[in-house]
Amino acid sequence: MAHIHLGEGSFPLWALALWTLIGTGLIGVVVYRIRKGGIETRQIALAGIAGAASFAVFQLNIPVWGGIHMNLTGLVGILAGPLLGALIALVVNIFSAALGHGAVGLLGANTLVNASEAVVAYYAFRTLVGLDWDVFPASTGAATLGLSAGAVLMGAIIVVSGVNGSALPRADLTVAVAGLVGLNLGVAVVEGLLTGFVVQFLASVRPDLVGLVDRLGRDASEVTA
Amino acid sequence: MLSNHVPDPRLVTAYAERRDGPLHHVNPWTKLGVVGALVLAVTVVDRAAVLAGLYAVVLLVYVTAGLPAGRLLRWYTVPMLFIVSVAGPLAFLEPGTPIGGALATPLGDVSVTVAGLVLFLELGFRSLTVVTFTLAAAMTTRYSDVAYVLGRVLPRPVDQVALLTYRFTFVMIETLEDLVKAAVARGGNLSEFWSNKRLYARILGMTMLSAIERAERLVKSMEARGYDGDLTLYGDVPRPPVHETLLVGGSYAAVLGYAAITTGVVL
Amino acid sequence: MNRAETPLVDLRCEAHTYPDGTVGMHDVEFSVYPDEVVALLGGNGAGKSTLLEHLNATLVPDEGELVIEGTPVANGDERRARKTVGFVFQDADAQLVAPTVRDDVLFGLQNYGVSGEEAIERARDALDAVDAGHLEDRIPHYLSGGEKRLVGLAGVLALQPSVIVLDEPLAGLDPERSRLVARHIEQVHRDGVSVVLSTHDLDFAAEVADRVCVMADGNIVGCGTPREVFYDDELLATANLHPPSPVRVARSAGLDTSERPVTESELAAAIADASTTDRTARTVADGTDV
Amino acid sequence: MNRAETPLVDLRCEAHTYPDGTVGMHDVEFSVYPDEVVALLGGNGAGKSTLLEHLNATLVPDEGELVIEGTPVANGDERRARKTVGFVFQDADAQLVAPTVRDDVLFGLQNYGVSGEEAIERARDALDAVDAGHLEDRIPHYLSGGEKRLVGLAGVLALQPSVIVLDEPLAGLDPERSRLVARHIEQVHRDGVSVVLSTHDLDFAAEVADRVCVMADGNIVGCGTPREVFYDDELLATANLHPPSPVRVARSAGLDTSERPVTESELAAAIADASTTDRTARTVADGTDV
Ligand SMILES: Nc1ncnc2c1ncn2[C@@H]1O[C@H](COP(=O)(O)OP(=O)(O)OP(=O)(O)O)[C@@H](O)[C@H]1O
Ligand SMILES: Nc1ncnc2c1ncn2[C@@H]1O[C@H](COP(=O)(O)OP(=O)(O)OP(=O)(O)O)[C@@H](O)[C@H]1O
Ligand SMILES: [Mg+2]
Ligand SMILES: [Mg+2]
Repeated sequence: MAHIHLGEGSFPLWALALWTLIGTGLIGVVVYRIRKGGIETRQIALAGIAGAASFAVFQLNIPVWGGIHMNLTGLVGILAGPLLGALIALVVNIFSAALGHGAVGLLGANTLVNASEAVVAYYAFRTLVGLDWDVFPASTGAATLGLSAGAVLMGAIIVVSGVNGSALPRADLTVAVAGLVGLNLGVAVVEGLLTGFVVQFLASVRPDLVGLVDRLGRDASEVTA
Repeated sequence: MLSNHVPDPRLVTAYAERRDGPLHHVNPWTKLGVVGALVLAVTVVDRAAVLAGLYAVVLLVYVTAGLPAGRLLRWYTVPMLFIVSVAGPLAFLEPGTPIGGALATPLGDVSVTVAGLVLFLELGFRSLTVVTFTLAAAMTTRYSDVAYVLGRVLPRPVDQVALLTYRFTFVMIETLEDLVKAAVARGGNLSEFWSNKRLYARILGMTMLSAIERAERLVKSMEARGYDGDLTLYGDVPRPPVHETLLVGGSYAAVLGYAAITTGVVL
Repeated sequence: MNRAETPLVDLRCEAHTYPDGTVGMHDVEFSVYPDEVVALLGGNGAGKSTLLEHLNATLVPDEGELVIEGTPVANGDERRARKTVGFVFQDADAQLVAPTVRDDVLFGLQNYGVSGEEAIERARDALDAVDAGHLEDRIPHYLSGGEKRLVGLAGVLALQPSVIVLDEPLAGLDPERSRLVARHIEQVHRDGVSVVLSTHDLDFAAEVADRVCVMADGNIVGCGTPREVFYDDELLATANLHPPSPVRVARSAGLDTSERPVTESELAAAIADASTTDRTARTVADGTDV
Repeated sequence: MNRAETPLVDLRCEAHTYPDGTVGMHDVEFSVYPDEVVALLGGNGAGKSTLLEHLNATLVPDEGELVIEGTPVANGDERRARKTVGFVFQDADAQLVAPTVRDDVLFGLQNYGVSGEEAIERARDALDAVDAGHLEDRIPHYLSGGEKRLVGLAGVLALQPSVIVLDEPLAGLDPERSRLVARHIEQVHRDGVSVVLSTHDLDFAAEVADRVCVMADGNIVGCGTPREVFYDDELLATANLHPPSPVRVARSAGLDTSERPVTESELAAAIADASTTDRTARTVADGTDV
């Protein structure tokens, strides 16, 4: 439940079209940049691994508040960088939608939410590490921040779209959605903490994976440049 | 241990490869087309009764395809959670006639309204209709066909990432499952999160680590069999036969027609 | 088997069906008695791992019962089974959950509420017991296959279970390390722990086991002493097995009738016996020749 | 080795350093000639897998060269190496890339442009060749360890390479399937394919290999025929190895001097020989007795 994936048919048709368009635009830009910068087999493989991790970890039921599931989007962002992170968000959403976790029609909206989580987590992590934070607090903070950003964006998307078939005024809808976002912020903290432990562990056991982080970061910024 | 509220991709694949149900023989493109039509339908249809009927039809398709109904109920948990978290509050907030007695709270009277209940049901039917069909499609379309369709629909390099994600998911799940098993076999307790958060972190960390390494080896072994960054799309999903094409075209026409009529009526 | 003692572990499993519908094993009754080494043999996919994972309730029968030290294991009571029955998995990598060897061995102890000095003490003892004390600070993930297996064994020994289950303990080990692990298994057994193991190495089974059970198609098709089982061609053939090499050699050299050697040392003794007789004969012959 | 033919594979590797700084192997020269079976032996961590993975350019030397059929493998030309040299990895799980057995065997074929009926035909033949035809529709992740290995082997056989490299082909296999794989290796060899394999099973190496190379500490410390290597105690000891069981039995029974048997059948013959001699002697003795 860490990521409220909006249910199928929740939005009116115009909103569905809008988010699909924006989502497609985002992926288009990402694909263009990656193609321009070139990509190695190894990086594709890493993206596949990160996507699979994010997808598989969803199977683990974490017994907090009646059970939450994670997507590790923050971790994915930190490990794979913003560009691959966005692609992974798309891919994971496609597979999730096929298994009833998310929505086919809202792939655009959900991809925007998850991509923003990965991207924010990545840049927050870079910044915090740049400020000489330790790996653990930096990754915990970054993941929490990223996931919170995602939750807020999700709330905004719902409020802008309005719920299909609801006559509720936007103001009241905003109140309801605010409650939902608040709950998600709590989940963001749990997942942020776990992400922190995982990144710390990876950094201690396989320092070269941190090297991988660096290398990918460089590759990504080269692509961006 | 692992959640049984989430479909296990291995189980889904096992059903898909069985190829013994009627839906197994339907062309994958047709199934994809129907998913699109259903998404469109649940978005534009705004009557609870029609939505309920649509859901009933899809459920019937699921059951006649020979797929497990009991599991489906458990798999509904996650989509229902999404519905409850969005539509739950709305059921109370929606303006309209309250059902039963109102509950007095400091914020004023709170109760589920008829409109709220209807909205809740509508959202439920919308979501479950598509979920049920995509699950049915996933459980009746073989791996190579899924891979082919993904490769056709997605642009480079998204298709490659998707194909590898698909493959590595199995590795990840196995790794995760093995580690959970090993931890539990030595008395590890996964029932209380806060006092075991380090264990969770360790399991996740080890999962990442071993899966990364397993996946690295997997890439090596794929390269040893001629892989060079391009997962060849083997098999070939032919175009759907005429009657299936007509079915898909028909369903889009029906949805659009319905939308036109209802909109016309509204206008 | 016809013993007076209560078995430590007593499993009855009508069937175990995996989620995809494969029946991993069926109609199995299996007991482990105090102070014995049982080897489970059988072809690939015969159901050995499936059976072993039932012994500590990692898997549960569709229909059936697991009784540990006389008390049935109820739903929710699996911890008791896991405490009594230690398990070393087939895949050494999957066994190790902590970032250092010490933490890994401590892991189980902490789960059972042993902590502080005592835990560290017991962890160290367990590592020493398998000659792996020097690995304490290493990262389990980067140990060699044999080292991983020793650490996995230590992690289970530290919990002082009454039964240790080892799924293919020698898989992937070189002969020297195999010998080391085999020696440790014998050591553990001498310390009064029952051992159940699966293996494809029949020579190894012949060396260590008191009792051998043969599985085929998810079923136990025969049990007995190594000498009974390894000379029972029909039984072995059902299970895709061949007799261990000492038996084969004894056979083809015509030494199988009397002593029926199953281990190398028994075979060597049998040959030596035979040739002593021969030498005596020859000496006599030589004598008469002169 | 002193042969007229050009080797199929010729590797010179000054060193291979893993990313974490471990030197996996160093100062190695290794060639594979047409129509031979080479077994690579050595303890855990000796560098066998590292060497083997160089043979098809999965790994590349820090400094050195891989020559395939007379032509050096340039950067970017690895596909040629991989097509000529088929590889079955040590870890069966890592080998299987597709969710069904059939798709997995087809995977390599399709990468090399074989498709349609022909591909399916070849896949089926390869599966049948290792007696795994019945697994065709199964999901690799649900197979037992041994079944996975057979499928991995089939996936490479289907590609019909000139050299097949097998990293521990028998690990986890039951005796019947081991024998099957061994027989299949011999079959492949008779069909003119060279085979390079690593194994911890010295008895198996003695059965199948024309040439045996021993590794220790990342280096090849000795090469020769099985008979030369398996009676060279000093060499074996450097590499943490023990002689195969026929040699040990022959030794302890005092049969090692003349024939020096290395396989079971040779041992049995030697024993039979010895007892024939004895029986002759005894008959003579008996004769004089009467
Ligand atoms: N997780 C699983 N899901 C589905 N089927 C399984 C699973 N694990 C094992 N099986 C099947 O159950 C049967 C018994 O498998 P098991 O692993 O117990 O055999 P085994 O005797 O341990 O074989 P091996 O010697 O190869 O390890 C086999 O047919 C196998 O394919
Ligand atoms: N990916 C890796 N990263 C770092 N070191 C490695 C890696 N793979 C192997 N090594 C190291 O290289 C050395 C040689 O390993 P290799 O796997 O070649 O041994 P091996 O002879 O195949 O052993 P085994 O019989 O256990 O399979 C060992 O010291 C090992 O720890
Ligand atoms: Mg097994
Ligand atoms: Mg190796």
